[in-house]
Amino acid sequence: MSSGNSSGNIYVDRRRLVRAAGVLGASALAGCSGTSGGDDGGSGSDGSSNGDDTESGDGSSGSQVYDTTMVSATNNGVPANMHLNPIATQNYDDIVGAHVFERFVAYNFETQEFEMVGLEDWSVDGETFTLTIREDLNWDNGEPVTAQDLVTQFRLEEKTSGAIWDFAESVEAGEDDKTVVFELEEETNPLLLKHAIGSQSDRIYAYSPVYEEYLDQDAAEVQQFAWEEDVVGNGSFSFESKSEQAWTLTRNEEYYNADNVNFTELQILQRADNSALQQGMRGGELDAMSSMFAPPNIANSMPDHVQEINTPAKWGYGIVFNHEHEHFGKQNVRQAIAHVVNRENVAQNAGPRTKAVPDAVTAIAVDDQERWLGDDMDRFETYGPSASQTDAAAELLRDAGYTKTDGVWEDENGESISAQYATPSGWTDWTTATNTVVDQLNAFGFDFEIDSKPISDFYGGYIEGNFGVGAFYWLPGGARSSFPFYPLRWEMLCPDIDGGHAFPTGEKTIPAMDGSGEMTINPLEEIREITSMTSDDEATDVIRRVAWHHNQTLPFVAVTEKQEQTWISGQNFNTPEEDNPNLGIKWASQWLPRVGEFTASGN
Amino acid sequence: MSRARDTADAETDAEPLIAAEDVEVHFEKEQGILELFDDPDVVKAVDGISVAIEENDVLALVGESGCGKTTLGKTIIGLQQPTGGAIKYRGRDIWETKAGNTDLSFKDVRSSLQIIHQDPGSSLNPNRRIVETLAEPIRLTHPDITAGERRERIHSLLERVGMTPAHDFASRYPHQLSGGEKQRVALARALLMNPDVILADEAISALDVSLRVEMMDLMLDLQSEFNTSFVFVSHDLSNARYFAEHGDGRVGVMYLGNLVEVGPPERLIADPQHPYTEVLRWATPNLSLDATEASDPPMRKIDIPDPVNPPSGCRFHTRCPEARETCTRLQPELEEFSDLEASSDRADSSRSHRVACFRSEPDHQYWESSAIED
Amino acid sequence: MTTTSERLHRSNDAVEDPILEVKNASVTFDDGETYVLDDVTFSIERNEILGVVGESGSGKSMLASALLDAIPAPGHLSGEVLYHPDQHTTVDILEFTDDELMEYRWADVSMVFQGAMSSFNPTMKVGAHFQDTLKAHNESVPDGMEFAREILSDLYLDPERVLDSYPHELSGGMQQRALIALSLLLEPEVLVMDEPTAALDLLMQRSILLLLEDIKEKYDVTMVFITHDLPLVASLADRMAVMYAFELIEAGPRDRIIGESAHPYTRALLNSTPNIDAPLEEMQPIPGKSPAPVNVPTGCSYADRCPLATETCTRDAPSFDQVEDEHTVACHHWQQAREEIALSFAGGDEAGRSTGGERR
Amino acid sequence: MGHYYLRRTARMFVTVFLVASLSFGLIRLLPGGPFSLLRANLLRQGVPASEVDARIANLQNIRPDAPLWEQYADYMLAAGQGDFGTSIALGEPVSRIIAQAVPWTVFIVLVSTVLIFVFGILLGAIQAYWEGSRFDQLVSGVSVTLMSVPFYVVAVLALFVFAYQFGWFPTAGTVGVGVETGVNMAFFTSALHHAALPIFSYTITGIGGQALAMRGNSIQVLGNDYVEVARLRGLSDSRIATRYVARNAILPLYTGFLLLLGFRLGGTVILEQIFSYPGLGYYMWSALESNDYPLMMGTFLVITVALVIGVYIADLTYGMIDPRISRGESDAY
Amino acid sequence: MPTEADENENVSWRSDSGVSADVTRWERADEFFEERIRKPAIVAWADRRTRIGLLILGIYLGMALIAVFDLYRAPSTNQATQLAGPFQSWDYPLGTTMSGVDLLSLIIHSTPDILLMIIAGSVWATGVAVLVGTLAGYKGGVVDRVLMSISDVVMAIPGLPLVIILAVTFNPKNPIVLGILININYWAGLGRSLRSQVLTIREDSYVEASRTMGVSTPRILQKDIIPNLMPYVTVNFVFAARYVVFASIGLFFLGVLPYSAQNWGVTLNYAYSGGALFTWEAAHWLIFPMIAIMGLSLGLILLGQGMDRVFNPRVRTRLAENSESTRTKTDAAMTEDH
Repeated sequence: MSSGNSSGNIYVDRRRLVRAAGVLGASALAGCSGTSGGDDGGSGSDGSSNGDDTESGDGSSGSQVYDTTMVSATNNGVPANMHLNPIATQNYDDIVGAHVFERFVAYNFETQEFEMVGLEDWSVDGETFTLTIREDLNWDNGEPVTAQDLVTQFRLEEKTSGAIWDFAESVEAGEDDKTVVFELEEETNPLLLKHAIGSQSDRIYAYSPVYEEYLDQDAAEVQQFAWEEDVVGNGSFSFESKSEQAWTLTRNEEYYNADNVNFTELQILQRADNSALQQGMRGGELDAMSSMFAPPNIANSMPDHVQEINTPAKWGYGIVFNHEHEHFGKQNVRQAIAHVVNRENVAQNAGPRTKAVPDAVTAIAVDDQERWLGDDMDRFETYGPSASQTDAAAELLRDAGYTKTDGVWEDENGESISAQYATPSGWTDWTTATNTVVDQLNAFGFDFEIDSKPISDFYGGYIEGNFGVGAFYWLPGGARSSFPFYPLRWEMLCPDIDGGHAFPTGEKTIPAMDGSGEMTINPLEEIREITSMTSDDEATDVIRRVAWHHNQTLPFVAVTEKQEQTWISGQNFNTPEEDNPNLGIKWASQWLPRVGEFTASGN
Repeated sequence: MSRARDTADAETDAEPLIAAEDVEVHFEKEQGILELFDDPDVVKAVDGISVAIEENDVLALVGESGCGKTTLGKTIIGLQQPTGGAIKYRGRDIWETKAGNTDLSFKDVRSSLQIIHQDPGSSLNPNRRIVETLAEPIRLTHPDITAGERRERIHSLLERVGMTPAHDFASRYPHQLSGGEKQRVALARALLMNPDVILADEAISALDVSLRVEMMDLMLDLQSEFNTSFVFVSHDLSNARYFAEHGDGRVGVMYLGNLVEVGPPERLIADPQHPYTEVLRWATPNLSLDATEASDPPMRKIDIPDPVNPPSGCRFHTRCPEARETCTRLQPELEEFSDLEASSDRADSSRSHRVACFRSEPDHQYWESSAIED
Repeated sequence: MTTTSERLHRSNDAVEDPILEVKNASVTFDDGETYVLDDVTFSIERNEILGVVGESGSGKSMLASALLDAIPAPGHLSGEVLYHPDQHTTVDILEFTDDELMEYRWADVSMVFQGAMSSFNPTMKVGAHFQDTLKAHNESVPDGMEFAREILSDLYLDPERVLDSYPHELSGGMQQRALIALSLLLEPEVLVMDEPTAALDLLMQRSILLLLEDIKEKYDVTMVFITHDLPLVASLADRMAVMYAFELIEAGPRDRIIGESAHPYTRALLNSTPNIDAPLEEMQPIPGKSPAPVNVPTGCSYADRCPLATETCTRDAPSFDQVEDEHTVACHHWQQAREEIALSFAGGDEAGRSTGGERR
Repeated sequence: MGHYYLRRTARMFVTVFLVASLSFGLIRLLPGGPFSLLRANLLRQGVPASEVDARIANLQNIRPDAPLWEQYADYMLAAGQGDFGTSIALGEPVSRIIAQAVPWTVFIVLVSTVLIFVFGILLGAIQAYWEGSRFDQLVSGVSVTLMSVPFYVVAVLALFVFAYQFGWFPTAGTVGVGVETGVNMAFFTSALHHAALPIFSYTITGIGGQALAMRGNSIQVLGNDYVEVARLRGLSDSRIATRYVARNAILPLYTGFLLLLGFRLGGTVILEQIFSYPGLGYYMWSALESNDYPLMMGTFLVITVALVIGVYIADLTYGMIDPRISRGESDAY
Repeated sequence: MPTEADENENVSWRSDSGVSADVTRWERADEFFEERIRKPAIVAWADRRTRIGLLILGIYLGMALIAVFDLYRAPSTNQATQLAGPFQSWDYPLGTTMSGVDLLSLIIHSTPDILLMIIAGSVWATGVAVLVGTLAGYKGGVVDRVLMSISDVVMAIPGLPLVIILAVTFNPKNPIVLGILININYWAGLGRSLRSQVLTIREDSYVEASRTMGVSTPRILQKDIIPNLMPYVTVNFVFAARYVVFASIGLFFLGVLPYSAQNWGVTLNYAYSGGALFTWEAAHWLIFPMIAIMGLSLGLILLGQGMDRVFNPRVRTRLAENSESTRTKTDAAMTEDH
């Protein structure tokens, strides 16, 4: 190996070597000596080793393509039961789809900016939203991806209430083959439009010859269509086959960035169990895996050549209240709880390193708080991120008419603040967090009992409003959660549980942001106004007001935010430096190969 | 107590204590769907037997294995429901009483009829000490006496049946007793119920020969003391004779569900009328030196026929050395043996000698029919 | 022939052509101090039927097992068991190697246990037991089975039916006869039968006994018949031996044992037996209980039950006295016994004038 | 005789019918509708609520709102024809999923149960033969220890050591990637290779109990007269050991064999989870997690039917194996 | 033999007049203690397996008592440093979990619930089995057929899947309910085999004798039938208990059962997902609960193996009265000939 960008490259996995040698045959030696060109993003060319490897010679304008298999895994289900129709209700394996279908744009969590991918450009102009497809984006059968394909896709999504249709009125092909134009219902905040198609899972998939027929049918038809054969994709890999055990994808030679991909095959194994994934990474079975949680001791035990990449999930453990509950309907009680909970402590227990703690308790993700709240951030109540502020909590409770007897807080009727604290069984990091939270709260004088329920039961209880307090995620998750419009609105409506927490959304009077007097706010009305605000400044102001409202009234108590871990192994591949900006795009395991940052090292 | 009531009710005294009236016990083998239309396999364990037992009576039933003597015994004491005929206790049908159709309490009937089993090994609950086993009948008959008194009674009865020191035996488990001792405990258990009748079902057969007389003596002693009747079931004619003769009772000989001869032991032994009784007599060992030499058996086959399909006519005809053609067709009735000596005290049913064989009727067609050739 | 004690000589010299001799056989359990067979010495004459009588727990089953050197596991057999295949050969079976023992058993001396049901493998047909035995001794199976059918017929059994049945499909009497046939399969010289008929009714017992006599004649076999039922064996045996408390106490020709028994125990045993012809009053139980193996009294073990017991009896163990030819007894007072204890049945020696032993 | 088979067969069908009805009722008891979890999952993936509702509405091809008895009738009629409906989560006919899962589960359960029996009987018989010996004591100790280890503990450890640490065995799946299903060496080898650890952990924890049972039975049989008589008859030790002792000692274990099979079938829910082995238990668990009623009922019913058939076979054959049982009254277990 | 003296006593055992009770309550209590407690205890203790089993179970009982009386602090998050190793500090001798819970206190405070669960489950399983088995076996007829048909069906339902469905349905938290739930259909197979044993026992003469005396059916079952089933019942009680341990912990491990209860299985689950299987620094987190599980089942099995002797009157008398060797030897001699 040349220049050695990663110490991991020193190690040669015997198994892999054999596999490579098997095909390279007699030229294995030559390959070894001459791979210097393979590691730097495909820029170098090396003709010395591809004598009998005609395949690689064909597709990649002279650059070396190794007969190497990249191995990753899916935990979505048995491949034989899964398919590649992204619009289907169920059993679409998005982990595989991400390799097969190109995305529109990519949101970089580092830079907090969108990067163009399948689109060359997007623009908002009054009541039109125009998308321009990359000129060289082709289906893997060689046909170009056209505006017609996208129009078909969006029209189908209209039937299934795709996100963009919250704002759009119609979609048509633009002037040329590569332009798509939405007519909007009204002038709309561009960020909302961009987030509507900019999530990691929004893909360009509707190959017209396959999907056209569904335009005239009910939505159910296309939602039940399982695309398992003759899948036509446009991503860096093409669907080859699937079995009980694995998906097999091959390098897509028609891909515009095919040069970046210098290996022939991508295998995606079926692994149900998280430990299986961890061990797969540890033992060298897997080369990359996205969104795989590993506790610190496991992470520390990974070989050196395994690289961990963290990206915020915009999702995490929070406390949800039933706002109609006799105790938790009281703002003071909620605030007391927020004060008592030591968020750092919870993060430490539930997953050190992978759990971030918000400074301000409001519905804005950790990394986005500074950007959106700016100078006002200091005004926000922190509720003590790394301490149990029991004095403050005690004062709040006393103000609300509670007294502490024998270490337990009681109301006027002598009843303790007791409740079953709901938590989903099976999510172990959550149950750990719940244990910690409940321990803290009970130590302070609440009377909680943990009520762990199977997942559907857990949701059921919330949806029916049949709870007092419990664990629930306080951010909806995904790239769009980085735009506070979404999480702020989400905390109030909480569609995941049909608003089962009964948060009152009318006009309210709360302490003023500047610490003097009071202010009146109708948070839901105000947040709605953002949809039509085209300027960021305008929106920022609204966001701060609503965020302040959340900070004071606490629809939820934000406790931690999850960092998602992606793992790549440098055992057989060249991996990027830790500060490579590409690592901010999810998921590194899917993104890096297509940008040439994850290339076969050839040994 | 049944006894107390009996004296008050003079009328019932006229009835025998137990009367079996034409009793049949047929066991039907379980039938399946495919055999619904076949004739069911029926074992006629007891087939039309009438016999009466008086107060303080002894009836010894003898016969070989499978002749139905145990079934008859159990039917007499109400453990086995007859499929035909009736068992009457002091004139009331036992099974009607159980169903609540008579003026007697079944509880009284039940406690009046007791049993001693053959196998000493299983006659006592291995997990209960003797005192516990014997406390059970007292609990039933005298529910309100104190534990101390109960123990007192148990000890004195144990001494009475010859198990001394009583307190030592009382605290033992059955496996710490010899076979004879177990049978004594079983006897004591039965006696504690103050029964009217005890069925001794081969109660001494499993004991050593040398212990049998002792056990029989004990039973007989207690019989007179307790005013109890015995139904004594045995395959050994000499035991039956000993017991019946001492108890002043009768011996009944059974063969394949039928009573073939019944009478006072001394007459039955001295002058057996039925060929089968002869066979049993032959089978009984005799110590007289001149009789010890085994002679050929007075029968034609060793094995008893299958009771599922018993022979027609006289059931013994397949083995009977005297059988003639008539025997294969006609079944002889159990009738008074017309003997001058016997007819004189005919009124006393317990002294009568009855037999079911054509040979006891001098002018029966049997004598005309031809002999059977094997 | 070497002898180790005087007793041995005296009790034995009656037999002229012994086929089996047991000398000073003892069986101990546990510590070696618990005797369940205590220094027993006797002989079996060729072609006789020897009846061994004793109460339950008198050690008679041990004696039977000793003849095949088959004492169950924790027990230990000492002494000598001499086998004379013919008049001039003598072997001590206790010296046999395992292979020799295997050959000796069943082929030379075979055995019938009490409870035929438990002697057959419940999951094998009766016929298979015969075949197994033949194969084990390298005999020709067809010939052997032919012979088996013959024996079965001789025992009044339907050979085909019996051989093709599972044990539980046969009645008790049939099983017992099948077992006797199995024991005769290899034409043994000696057949040891331990309570072979105890579980059967009298009629069947007598029938089998009758058949045994025929068998003995036909197959030229010596029989040892062990039972607690003295009258039963009396009709069959040529010679009888009486055991009491793990010891042999009297032996002699059948007629002498029955008619002129010398030991008080034998006489009491005879008198305690229900007998069809004897006057009822004459049947008396033997008072008391026989001793357990650990506390066999010193002196005569019968002393504490014996009406004639004197101080001598409780002090000294009696040695064998010769009553007459071939009739020996181990009792200090046997002459007195014959005078004072009357036999109750017809044909008993002094039947007429007896008043019987006291009933206590 | 004949009627017994008829009656027993009828009883089997009645049992299956009742169990099917029971499973129908049981599964109706489960909390939450079949879609609540799907809904939550989609919502969590960031799919907007309106779209989720629309997608779910399109899935309502079953009749969850029909009266219960109609659902019951539908279910029973269809089940009678081997049609368990379509899996909600996987969108495939349940029967097809089960058909591909059953062979693997049956393979693991059958092989491990047979192994348990073979080894357990061998060990137990040897122990009984040398009762009290050092070997006996050692094996007894090991047996008792193995009995106190749950199979899933062994499974987890075996997976860690032999699959992850040493890499001797695969960590998941039924056959290797790219191995063609069919009658060929590569397939069998790969299948065996994948099944080795599950079978191992199932077997090792079961042998102990079986060995102890066999030991106890054998010692009991050894005490029987017929063994002593056979020895006196001069039969060789091996003949006595096999035909007289082993056979009679194994008989009582025979019905346990099939009961054990049932326990093992149930245990696959945990085992297949650990080894990511897509058999019946694996699908049952995943169905349960996603409230996939049809798939859950299907797997449950198939496991049950397998068990009922097992017991049925035990009943029918026991009479043939043990001549003492007259077939008319054999209730083997 | 009966003597004159006896007869002169005028057969007091027949009279209805009371004889002074010479057995005091104390004597009866003493006898009860002797027969029901001391002798069984001696027999139990005489067996090495039972002894070890009892010792092991004693340890668990001790832990349960410590937990119940709060003699050792309750587990709580952040009571110690996270993932401290075992045997390094007296404050948390077995080390701590990733959320800083003292592992020893976790194990100790899990014990009461687990013991309750085990007892409930095995009492339920054996209790119902004994009830069904004896009733069906003793009564016969329609009762028998109905009960056996029911157990046929119940038996045909595979245990673990059924328990999973029930657990998800009812989400039981009470350890007693949980124990019963896990063994919900365990009784069926056991009931069947008990029934066939009852069929044998009811043929024994002493049962018929009791019937002849007019002893009530419940009392016959209680005194004559069930005591003879006890060795078998005890062994199966232990097996049922072991099944509760294995199944419950397996299900906790799988995440089917509610997490709120402190339970070794839950701890195992946390440890497993916390990577304890794969790294030494967390291994103790997995190892100690495993030891707790296996120790408990080992204790149960050993106890079960030895316990059948307690119910065997022969063993009991031999061991409890070995001073009276005479009697025992008589016993041995008595069995020798038959």
